[in-house]
Amino acid sequence: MTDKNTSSKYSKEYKLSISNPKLFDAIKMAIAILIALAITFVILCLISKDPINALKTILLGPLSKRRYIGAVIESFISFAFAGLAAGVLFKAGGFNMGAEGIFIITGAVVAWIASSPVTSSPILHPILCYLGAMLVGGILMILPSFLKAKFGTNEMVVSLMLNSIYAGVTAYIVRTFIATQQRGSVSSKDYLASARIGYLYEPLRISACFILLIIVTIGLYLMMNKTKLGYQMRLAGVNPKFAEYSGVSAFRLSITTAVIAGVLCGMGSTTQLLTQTSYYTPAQSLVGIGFSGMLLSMLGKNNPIGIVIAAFFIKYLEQGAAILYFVDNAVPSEIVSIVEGIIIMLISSQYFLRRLRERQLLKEGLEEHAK
Amino acid sequence: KKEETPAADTPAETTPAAEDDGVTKVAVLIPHRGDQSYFDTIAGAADEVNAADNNITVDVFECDPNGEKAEANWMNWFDNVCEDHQYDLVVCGNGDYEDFLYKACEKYPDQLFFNYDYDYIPESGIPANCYSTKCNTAELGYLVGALSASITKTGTVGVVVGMDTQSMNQFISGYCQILTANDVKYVVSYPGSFSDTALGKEVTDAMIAKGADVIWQVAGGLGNGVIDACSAHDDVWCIGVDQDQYMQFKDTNPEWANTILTSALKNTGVPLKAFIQMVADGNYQDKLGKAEMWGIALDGVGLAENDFYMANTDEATRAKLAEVLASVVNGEVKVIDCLTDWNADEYAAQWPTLLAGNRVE
Amino acid sequence: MSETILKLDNVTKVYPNGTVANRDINMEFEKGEIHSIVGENGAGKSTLMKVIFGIERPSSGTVTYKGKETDFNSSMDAIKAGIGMVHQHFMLIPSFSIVDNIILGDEPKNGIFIDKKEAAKRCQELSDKYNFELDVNAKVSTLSVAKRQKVEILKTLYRNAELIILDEPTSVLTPQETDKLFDQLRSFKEQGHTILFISHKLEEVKKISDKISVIRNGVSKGTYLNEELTMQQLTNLIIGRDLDNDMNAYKTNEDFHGEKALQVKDLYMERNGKPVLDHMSFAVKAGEILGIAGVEGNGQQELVRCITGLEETKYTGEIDICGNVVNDLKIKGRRNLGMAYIPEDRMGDGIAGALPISDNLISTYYDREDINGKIFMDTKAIRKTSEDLVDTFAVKTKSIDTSVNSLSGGNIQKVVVAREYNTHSKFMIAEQPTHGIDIGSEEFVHHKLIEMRNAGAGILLVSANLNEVMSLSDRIIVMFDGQIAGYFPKAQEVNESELGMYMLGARHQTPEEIGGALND
Amino acid sequence: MLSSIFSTLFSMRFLVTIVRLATPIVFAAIGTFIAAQSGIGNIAIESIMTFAALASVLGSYLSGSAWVGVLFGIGIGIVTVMLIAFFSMKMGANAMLIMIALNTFADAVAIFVLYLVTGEKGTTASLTTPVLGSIDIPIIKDIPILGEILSGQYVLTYLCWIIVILLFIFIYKTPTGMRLRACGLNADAARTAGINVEKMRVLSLVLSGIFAALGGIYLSLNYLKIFSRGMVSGQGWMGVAANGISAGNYWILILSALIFAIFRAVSIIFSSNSAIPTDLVNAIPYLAVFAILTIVSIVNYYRVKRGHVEEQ
Ligand SMILES: Nc1ncnc2c1ncn2[C@@H]1O[C@H](COP(=O)(O)OP(=O)(O)OP(=O)(O)O)[C@@H](O)[C@H]1O
Ligand SMILES: Nc1ncnc2c1ncn2[C@@H]1O[C@H](COP(=O)(O)OP(=O)(O)OP(=O)(O)O)[C@@H](O)[C@H]1O
Ligand SMILES: [Mg+2]
Ligand SMILES: [Mg+2]
Repeated sequence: MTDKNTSSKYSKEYKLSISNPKLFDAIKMAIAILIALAITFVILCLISKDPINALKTILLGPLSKRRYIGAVIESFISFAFAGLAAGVLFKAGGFNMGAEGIFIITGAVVAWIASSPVTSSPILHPILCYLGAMLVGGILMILPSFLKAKFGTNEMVVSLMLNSIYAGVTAYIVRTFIATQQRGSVSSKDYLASARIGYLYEPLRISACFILLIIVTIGLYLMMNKTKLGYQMRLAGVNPKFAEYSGVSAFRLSITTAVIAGVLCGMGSTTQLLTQTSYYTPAQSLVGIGFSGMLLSMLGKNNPIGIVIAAFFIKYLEQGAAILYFVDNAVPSEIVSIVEGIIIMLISSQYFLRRLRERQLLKEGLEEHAK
Repeated sequence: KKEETPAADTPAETTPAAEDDGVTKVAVLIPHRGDQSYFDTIAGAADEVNAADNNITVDVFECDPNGEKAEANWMNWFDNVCEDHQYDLVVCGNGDYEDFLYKACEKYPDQLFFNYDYDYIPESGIPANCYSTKCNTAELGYLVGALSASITKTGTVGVVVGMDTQSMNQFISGYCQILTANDVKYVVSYPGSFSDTALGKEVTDAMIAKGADVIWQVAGGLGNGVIDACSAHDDVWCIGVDQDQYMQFKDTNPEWANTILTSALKNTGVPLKAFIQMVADGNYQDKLGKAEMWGIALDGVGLAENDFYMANTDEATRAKLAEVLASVVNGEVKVIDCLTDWNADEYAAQWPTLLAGNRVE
Repeated sequence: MSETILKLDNVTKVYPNGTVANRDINMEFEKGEIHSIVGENGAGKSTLMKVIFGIERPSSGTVTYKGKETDFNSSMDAIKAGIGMVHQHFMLIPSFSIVDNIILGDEPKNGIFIDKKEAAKRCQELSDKYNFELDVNAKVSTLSVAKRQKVEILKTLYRNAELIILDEPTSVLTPQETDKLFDQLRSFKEQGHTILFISHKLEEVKKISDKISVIRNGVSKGTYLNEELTMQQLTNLIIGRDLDNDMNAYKTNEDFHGEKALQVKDLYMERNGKPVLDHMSFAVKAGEILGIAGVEGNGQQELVRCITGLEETKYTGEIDICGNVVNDLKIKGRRNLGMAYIPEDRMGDGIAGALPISDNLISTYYDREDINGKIFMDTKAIRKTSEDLVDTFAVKTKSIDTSVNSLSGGNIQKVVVAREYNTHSKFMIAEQPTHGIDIGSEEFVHHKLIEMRNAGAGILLVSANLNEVMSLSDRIIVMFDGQIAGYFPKAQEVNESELGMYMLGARHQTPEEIGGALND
Repeated sequence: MLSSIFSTLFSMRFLVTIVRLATPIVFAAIGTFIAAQSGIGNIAIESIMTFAALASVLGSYLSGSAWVGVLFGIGIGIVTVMLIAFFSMKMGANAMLIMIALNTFADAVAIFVLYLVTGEKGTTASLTTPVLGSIDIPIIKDIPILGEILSGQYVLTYLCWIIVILLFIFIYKTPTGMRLRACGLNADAARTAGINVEKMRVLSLVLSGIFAALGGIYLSLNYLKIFSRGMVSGQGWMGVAANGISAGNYWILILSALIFAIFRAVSIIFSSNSAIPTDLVNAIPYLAVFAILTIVSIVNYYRVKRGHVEEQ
């Protein structure tokens, strides 16, 4: 071993070939998107008179007006929080599907605080809403993880059950404690004006929540990749037995990640309510935000930045398809979901070009071995 | 009978904004089709208007297929239909969405709006560029109660209500009122869903087991389960809701149709079509800023009096019903309306008593 | 009779990730011979066997079996052709009975049903025929490792395999069990079976083989008749140098003032109402290696789990690490007091396979100051530490960013040992530390253990490999049935057969003799 | 009021209700179970049930035969699982992601198709569809108490319980069943025993798709006579949860599915009285399962602590 520059000996290689995993992933993704678009186009041919324009609308429509892209920005934030919550849980190997229920029940907390005259400060009031939802979310998310870590109770089943239970409890709370008579369905009183979150840059509907999301995402990225906690999560996510052997307390870790995920759900829920609603109507059935979050986290490979990008991408697509539906009323509104589904399935496919890459690796492997 | 609310201010002189090319363009925003309830009624009315030869086009937009009720999404849709002044009239409604509608009214003061089903009147009154109507379901329930009372053989009837909400309970406040008054027992069930048909069926079965022989459903898609359960018993009548459900199933599923004596029609399409016509004719001004209840008298609600109903009810029953109808129309009877009569506190205090009336648990 | 049954021509196997595991391998195997294949970890032995057995397809080259070029799509084809394989890692389903494991994939039928009776009968007959002494209706999860090994072999015999591949079958067996296995292998040979035998234990290879082939770095280094080769030549062929076997020569004996690294007092634990640890008391002093010998399943695992803090079942007694009672501490607390632990199941407990080598090299001290900043972990320091360890322990890899599971078994074990070594602990539990690793690596690991001992660490060595226990330990305990059956204060003075008597429960010392283990 | 609840709980009708409500949940449960046996967690049951519920009605309408409708439904179930198999096995996608995507978009896809065929988005009410009936078993139906439960049930309810028994035999008594289980318990071991693991998994997925589809078909073509938007309403998830509770034990699986049905029936009792706030009535089955599962796992935990270890 030469003492000069040891680190280069073990450092990563960067080469411009499909054997380079990063580059390969990018190419794969591009091809997946192309195929997805091709399939979408075929479907559009069946239902639209002007399929080329329709496809163009889906892809570019959101850019045609600032308000469109503003709508994407406004709606993707809470969605991204759901993805981040799932990402944190998955990263540590958990299978807690409780985000759905937490989103719903923290909504009641937000509505309660937002509709009560706790403060008149337009800065403090939303912050109190956030804190309340984060606190309750963090605490309630613990239950499935606690039962799993302590008693080995099936986490998935427990969290699924709790989602439905929380939905019922939320409706009960809203009805009993914060209902208003105005609306026919069970919904909260209007939030006070001080609780609503305003825009920092109205044309693009950028609010403080956007900045919150960026901060949280970077924070999570650093946490997952640079801190001891993130390291513990990686260990437990890949091999829980090894994590235990290494002295990572599975119990503490799963509680910690559950709390973080719950807090993120609380943030998402608060963001959604205070930017997109002015009173809270608890969902009559589960709306699936928890599952959407899981989708995002898988699309983003549990990487916070990837998750946020995926969230934006999906909301962008939804907006594009919604614009198409608006301009071409003959297209059924369900086209939004169908396009989304196709693209998600194809993007998640790993095996595009696998043969080609294997051949390349084989060649390079033999060359190297010969040396 | 009309309940008129004075407009907040003198109505602004609002003219249809779109180019006057002789075609009246209407946009209808509903969350989605297929609720088998009044959104379908609205969409159906829109389709009828389109089909008629009248120089009116109605575009129906499904704005919220997942029922997320996000305000931002709805406001986007209002922006979509309002910002370019493409439409002479923008229609939306339902307690869940009317707040958004009123906000849009404020944002687009030059645009004409119509609320086909209001739950409340804002403190500031109905906006001056909007007309709001409501079909009086309390009266409807009263009528159904009267019919149920007069045809039950067992002395027990029942109703399946999808969700326990104030606007759903509006349907049954008159129902409970008249049944209690007539000393007829009734079962009320809240399965807590508008889609779980299996639950609807079993809930109804349980009602039948308690002796109910006339069962009304106010439960959207779940109501299909109610109809199915009733159809299995020769001596049990079902009463449909919103649309004429006998006609809906007559050709395709006679077994079901033959159990549906009549349906409680919530004719949301009636005020909608009426107002569209007024806009087309240009004589809508005096409606602006108003909220009006469309009750039995205005055909806003009523029972479906199809051939099957005629064939299966006797003269006496129909006469009795006409009497009840008259007493409601001429104000002899005050039908209790749990939604519009009571504020939150009153509702909390009085609804349980009204519901408990002659209820069988 | 020298009929060629299997012939490899220029077999090359490149894994899809670019690893060249075999390159231009030419070999010939004759019917009725026991042919060993030896080589370092990662040399490509298992891969070659997988190619023969149809699990992997060769990237180029041909395999000719019984004169016909094979084109196996899966192991099913190989099995049909009469090849059987006992894999390096057990391929058994623990919750199935022995019968079910054996007949899986080739079940006797009665109509549409499995003919359980017939199956049991056939399996029992087979077991009896080869003197395997198995109750074929027992569940595999209840079996000892040696018995599981037998089940694996029965699986191949059940399918009338003519060519039986055994990939490291002896790594978990006691000497007696190995001898028995060899008797059976010889009888297979007499009945015309051909055996391909892979092992890192060269004495065994010398004992059993007719021919020996050596693979190094994916390339064949030739086939030799057993008689042609001395042990030393063989060693040289494999690792390119000689080995030194006498570990005692490296031991130094400084005085650590009788400090105790570990003290176990009156440890008792029950499972399903039966004692699995039966009032054990012993101590490990600083600067010594205490070996625990015993047939697997006599409480060693439970003992280790109790000491490390991984045991979930309640136990009584006292465990004391570096002078602190640790009964109430979890593994992290015990590690903080100076415990290091090389686990037996390195794939399950010892690594996170999908993570890079660097992550795996710091897992047990990831929170230590030298690799952490105030908030974030110190990436540079981690890389430096990892690179140093990879260098010192000669882990064969291109980069510390490679995921661990792409390393060969020996190199994975080096990663585990390097990590535990780098905790600089006062007390180390080494559980089967050289299981399945090649002679070069084994020697290396042994040296490292001695080095730690010389530096004052107390080491508890738990191993099924008697040679290892005897050559490394200062003192030896034999465990039988959850008890200390024998205690030998001078490891150099005991012999294999004596230990064997205690291991099998034929002898038991008096409480007074055993009391010495506590070292008071 | 309490007495009326009790009298209902112990009435014959209550048992019959349970049998009817159990059918789709049991189908969903065995559908999840069979996939899990080969090592695949099929959580797409809910979407398969939805697709099959619609497809069977459309099939029955198009062909004029209910049984052809059943085949249609089963066919769609198979197509859906093959889609999962294709993406996860051939395209290397995360199977869980594909299944969640399916669930997420199932309703939209079903409504899209419904709209294309009928022009409506709510029900198939506008189609005349032959449906499956129920069966009276000649002698048994006259036996006082038993007759009410055992006779007069829906065709697919009988099929369901027949399948429950046949499936048990298949999984535990036949060679294919054993191989299938082996794939789930140790895929490498199965592979080295010469079993084509991928093929076995596809087989188990196909069975899973068929059972889940039957659950959906039961809802739309037998129990009710119509496809109605959102009619599956979480019954597929109850099957998935039942599988989670079963921990691989077939009869616990069936028992869990029955518990869901029982508490669904209990929630029906409470839906028509004021004993429990109406918002919470729907949560009853979930609450019950949550409570049972938690208690069982706590009891198990303390058993292990005291040194009782189940033989694997
Ligand atoms: N990319 C690869 N290149 C080379 N060998 C591989 C690769 N992936 C897996 N293998 C090896 O091939 C064998 C079969 O792998 P496969 O992934 O099909 O099985 P598995 O991981 O047991 O399946 P499952 O994850 O579905 O249980 C394994 O022994 C594995 O080591
Ligand atoms: N599935 C796989 N994918 C990629 N590389 C692999 C795979 N399996 C083995 N390798 C690599 O191929 C080489 C040969 O491995 P193999 O398991 O054949 O070695 P071995 O001689 O059996 O070693 P050991 O003595 O440790 O068992 C090693 O470098 C190993 O890392
Ligand atoms: Mg090997
Ligand atoms: Mg090895």
